[in-house]
Amino acid sequence: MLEVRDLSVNYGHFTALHSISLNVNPGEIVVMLGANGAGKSTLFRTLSGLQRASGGSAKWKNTPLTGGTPEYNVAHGVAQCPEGRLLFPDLSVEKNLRLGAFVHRKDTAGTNRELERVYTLFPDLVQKRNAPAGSLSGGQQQMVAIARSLMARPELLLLDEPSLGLAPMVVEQVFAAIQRVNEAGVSVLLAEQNAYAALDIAHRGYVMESGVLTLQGTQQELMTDDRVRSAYLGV
Amino acid sequence: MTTFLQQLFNAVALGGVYALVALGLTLVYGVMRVPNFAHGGLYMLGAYLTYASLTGLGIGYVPALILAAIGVALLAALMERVIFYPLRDAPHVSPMIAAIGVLFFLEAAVQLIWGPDFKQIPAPINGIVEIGGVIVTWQRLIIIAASVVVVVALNYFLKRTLTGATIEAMSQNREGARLVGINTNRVGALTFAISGLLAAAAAALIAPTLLVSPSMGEVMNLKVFAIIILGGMGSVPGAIVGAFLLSFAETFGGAYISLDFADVIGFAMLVLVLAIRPQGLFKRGT
Amino acid sequence: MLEVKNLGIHFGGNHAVQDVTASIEAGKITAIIGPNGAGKSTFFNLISGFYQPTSGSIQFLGQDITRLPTHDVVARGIARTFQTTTIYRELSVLDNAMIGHRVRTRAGLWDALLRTGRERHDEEESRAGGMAALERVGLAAQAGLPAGALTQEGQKRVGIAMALSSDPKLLLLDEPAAGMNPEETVNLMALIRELVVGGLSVVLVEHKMSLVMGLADEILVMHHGQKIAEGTPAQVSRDPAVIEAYLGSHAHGGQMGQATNGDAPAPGAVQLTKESKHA
Amino acid sequence: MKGWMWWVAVFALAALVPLFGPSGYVLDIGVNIMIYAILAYGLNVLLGYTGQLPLAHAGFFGIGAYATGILTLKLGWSFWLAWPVAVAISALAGLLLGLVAFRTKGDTFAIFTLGVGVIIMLVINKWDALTGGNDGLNGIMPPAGLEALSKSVGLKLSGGFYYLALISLALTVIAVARARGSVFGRSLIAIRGGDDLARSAGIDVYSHKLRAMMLSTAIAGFAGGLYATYLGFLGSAATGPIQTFTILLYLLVGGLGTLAGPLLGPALMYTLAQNLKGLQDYQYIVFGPLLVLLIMFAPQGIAGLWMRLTARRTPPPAAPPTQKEASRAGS
Repeated sequence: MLEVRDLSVNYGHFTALHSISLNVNPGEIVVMLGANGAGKSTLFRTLSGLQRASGGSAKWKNTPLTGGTPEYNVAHGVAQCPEGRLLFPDLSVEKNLRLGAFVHRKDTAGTNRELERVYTLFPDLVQKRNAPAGSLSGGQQQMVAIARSLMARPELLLLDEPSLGLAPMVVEQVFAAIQRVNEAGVSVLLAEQNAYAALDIAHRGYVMESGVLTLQGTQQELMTDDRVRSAYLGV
Repeated sequence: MTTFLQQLFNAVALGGVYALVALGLTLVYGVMRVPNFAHGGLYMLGAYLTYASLTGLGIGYVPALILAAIGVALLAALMERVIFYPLRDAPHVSPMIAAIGVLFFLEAAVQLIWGPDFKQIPAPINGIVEIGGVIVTWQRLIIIAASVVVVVALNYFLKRTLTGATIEAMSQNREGARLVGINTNRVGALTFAISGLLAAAAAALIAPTLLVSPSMGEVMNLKVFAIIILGGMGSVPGAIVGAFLLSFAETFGGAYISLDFADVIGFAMLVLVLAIRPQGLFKRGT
Repeated sequence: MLEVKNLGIHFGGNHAVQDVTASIEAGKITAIIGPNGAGKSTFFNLISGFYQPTSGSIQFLGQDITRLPTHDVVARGIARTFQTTTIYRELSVLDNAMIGHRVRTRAGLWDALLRTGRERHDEEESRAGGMAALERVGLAAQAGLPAGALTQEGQKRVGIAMALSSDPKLLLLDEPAAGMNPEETVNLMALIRELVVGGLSVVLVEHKMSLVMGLADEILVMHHGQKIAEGTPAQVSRDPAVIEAYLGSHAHGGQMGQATNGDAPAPGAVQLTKESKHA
Repeated sequence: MKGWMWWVAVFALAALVPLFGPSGYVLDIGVNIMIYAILAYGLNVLLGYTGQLPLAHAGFFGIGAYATGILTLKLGWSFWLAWPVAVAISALAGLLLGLVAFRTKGDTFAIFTLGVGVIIMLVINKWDALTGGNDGLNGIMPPAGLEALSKSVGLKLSGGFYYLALISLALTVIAVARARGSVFGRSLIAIRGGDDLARSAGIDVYSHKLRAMMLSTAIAGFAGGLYATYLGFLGSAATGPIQTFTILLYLLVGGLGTLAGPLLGPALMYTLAQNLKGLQDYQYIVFGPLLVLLIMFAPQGIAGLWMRLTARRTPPPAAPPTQKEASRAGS
């Protein structure tokens, strides 16, 4: 499981994450709620190895996630689907996906199998497989981004703001897809601004405000807690 | 008409060489965002290593070409590690200035080792062929054939292999590349190596048709920069199109306007294009 | 004082800001809020002249400023700061402030070379303008220090002083609290209030809701590049369209009273059919 | 000791040199250093203060030099008239380049200007009728009256040239110092920190860049005119990219964005190059890596190092002089 203990991140003098502790159990979808700028992305970037921690630790099973490089974390079962997708816009969808399996580059057969699997998860992508990723609609690009991170065959998927800039209909599709991914056995830590939609599919959740976790609970508890709303709207 | 065809052959051969040199430069720019002013130095060194392999080691033209290409590739990768990598977060003028330092060092070093005089590299196959009334030297045909082969091979590498895809991926989204587990440091060094390889191969190809001198890199440097700006910095198809645009402008401008001003025409074209379209002909989306 | 009519811009096919009509009143603090990717920053860049709109118009104090270059917009009395603390760290605090006063001076290269009366006068005035701005943000005592030696909060204030020394009527603050710790944020709020009491009008883009709700007189809410609501903090925070924009709706029908799936779309709610990639 | 007193002392000392009857060789080195220094001051206006890397600088040096040569030789103008006209022509050429080049930024600006630099050199090299082409321009006369003036105070012509260069250098330093210390100059420093920041501070970036370019190229042309009359002959080689890069090296060694750097760099590097006689042709074996090491480890050059050292030795200053800015362009 993912165990984060007293994790802190400072940018110079500014404390973006203040001694965060949380965990994600195998098979869970855990949602990280909070307004923009609360520090969710910093947490995700730290867990994926893009950002160095200033203190504390994060482990997936027995793999430390805070000391190494993104390569190391991906190879050890933790993949991030980043905010803003960060696709390779001029490469075809399929190439984006194959690059997602870069850490398994020696195992072509496995990658091909995985490719078939993500195509069944995201059937819309099949007919777009040869189109440049940048030419797809926002929702489809988000699908490609999720599929790309799945190609690394992660045990834990870090999903940062998958609904960003998407229309409600598409958000629904994306969340349904996340649920399918989870049912296939992948644990998910999801950062979302779209709180209610995220809570619908999550088992548990945390609320982050200004780099501190202020609330945690099960889906039901958070659904009915007014403090979730105030975390977003300030009142 | 014959003159025209003659010029056409010359332009294609020259364009092939320009393309090889420019492709490396544009790849490096795409991946590292470094305008490598030392690139012409690598090209020049490629010519000298070919010369040294031919005369010093007494090996054949093809092995000499390969040896030179490998040598320059290694040097380029080293350059990336030692100079450009440490400068990645410096102000953008810093890597440019460092590259200028490398260019002059290479020039001076070559001059110290091989002397300032022109060197001549004998063509592997002498003589000429006549194709439909047009007389072409074998070397020009070799240049055309070889540059086609290299460009196709490069294209295959970039489009069909996973390692090649990592180069494209990194130039399109650096952070995205890191997140899928690509070691961007290694890709950077690899891209530099490829750029050195292409520059040296181009030099070895064209060397038998001209005189080899320490300053040959400077002019080439300026031309390939003109090419990749024309094509749009970082764009692979842009580099190829730009290379042929320049070679055609030079060859036909030289033939029909003034031989003296052939070089000026190329740069004038650059200035003109940039004045109208500062982002180059092929704008890349990043 | 600032009237925006049907303002829009698209990058390629992507409508980052679409058909926004709004008016910003003098002497108030107006906050522009919205979820990530809502087009706030783009809107901000449009009114400060950084981007040229593809449609609509902007009027400031009755004059059209729609397509003026940034420095002309500043000259008309609209100054801005940046989200990240962008100042000249290697220059002194006073120099930073004086840079902002440039728009009120006219001395050029010849004046510099010949040390004309205008040069001396403008230099004097820049110094006075810079110092006055530093006093407004409480940095007069640090005028001689290199700006980079100040705390993060101090550097933010330098950025604001730079904007103030252009003598603006309207100050645009782009995420002033970004990168600031809670206690610094409180100080900053006090500073912004003081400035407004002193007669300045302020527009700010901000994510930190505690700051926005505690500070703003008026709030303009954007979502998917469009304005979805405006009003006082109390009005806006009760607005169903805003709540939906922020917290989303339930994908499969909601259980919470307020943000139900759209049987009864709120007045002013937009038709969210168009997808927009965030700019 | 205040900043300007250092300068007075340096110039006073330099002015004493010819009085001790040094060899022509020493005076020649002095004149060359001063010409390079003037050129470096011009480059510093754009690169050091405004943060733009123009790689056509030697081209404007060439325009000033050739304009002086052509006006005096072909039109028979007096040097004293031709020189200021040449400066104006260089400034105007700079304006023309800037109008187009400043539509681009960063790398593209550098490479674009490099292309223009090559064009200038090639045109000078190929336009035989005007510039003498490969053969160059020969027989440019010393300034009228300089020899007589020198004799009247007991100096040779070389001494006269030395003083002419010294006065030119002093004028340049004064002009650049005034430009830097002005309302205008502060705006250039603002642009160095980034176009967007400067724009939002209310600065008309394009127009300031253009004027900086004109000052820079006018100074280059000023050095060029002096060079033409001093050397008496001109070749196109001195107008090309290599020359630009050499000045760039000198400037970096001395200290980018500082007032002393453009003098220190040429003084040190030119003298060094003269003393590495055996290495003359191969000087870049040393200078190339030096350029790399400088940009990597001491991007502020000698003047920057000196400032850092003195800043550390003195107790924390209450109000450091505003001119003490770092050379880095990023903000």
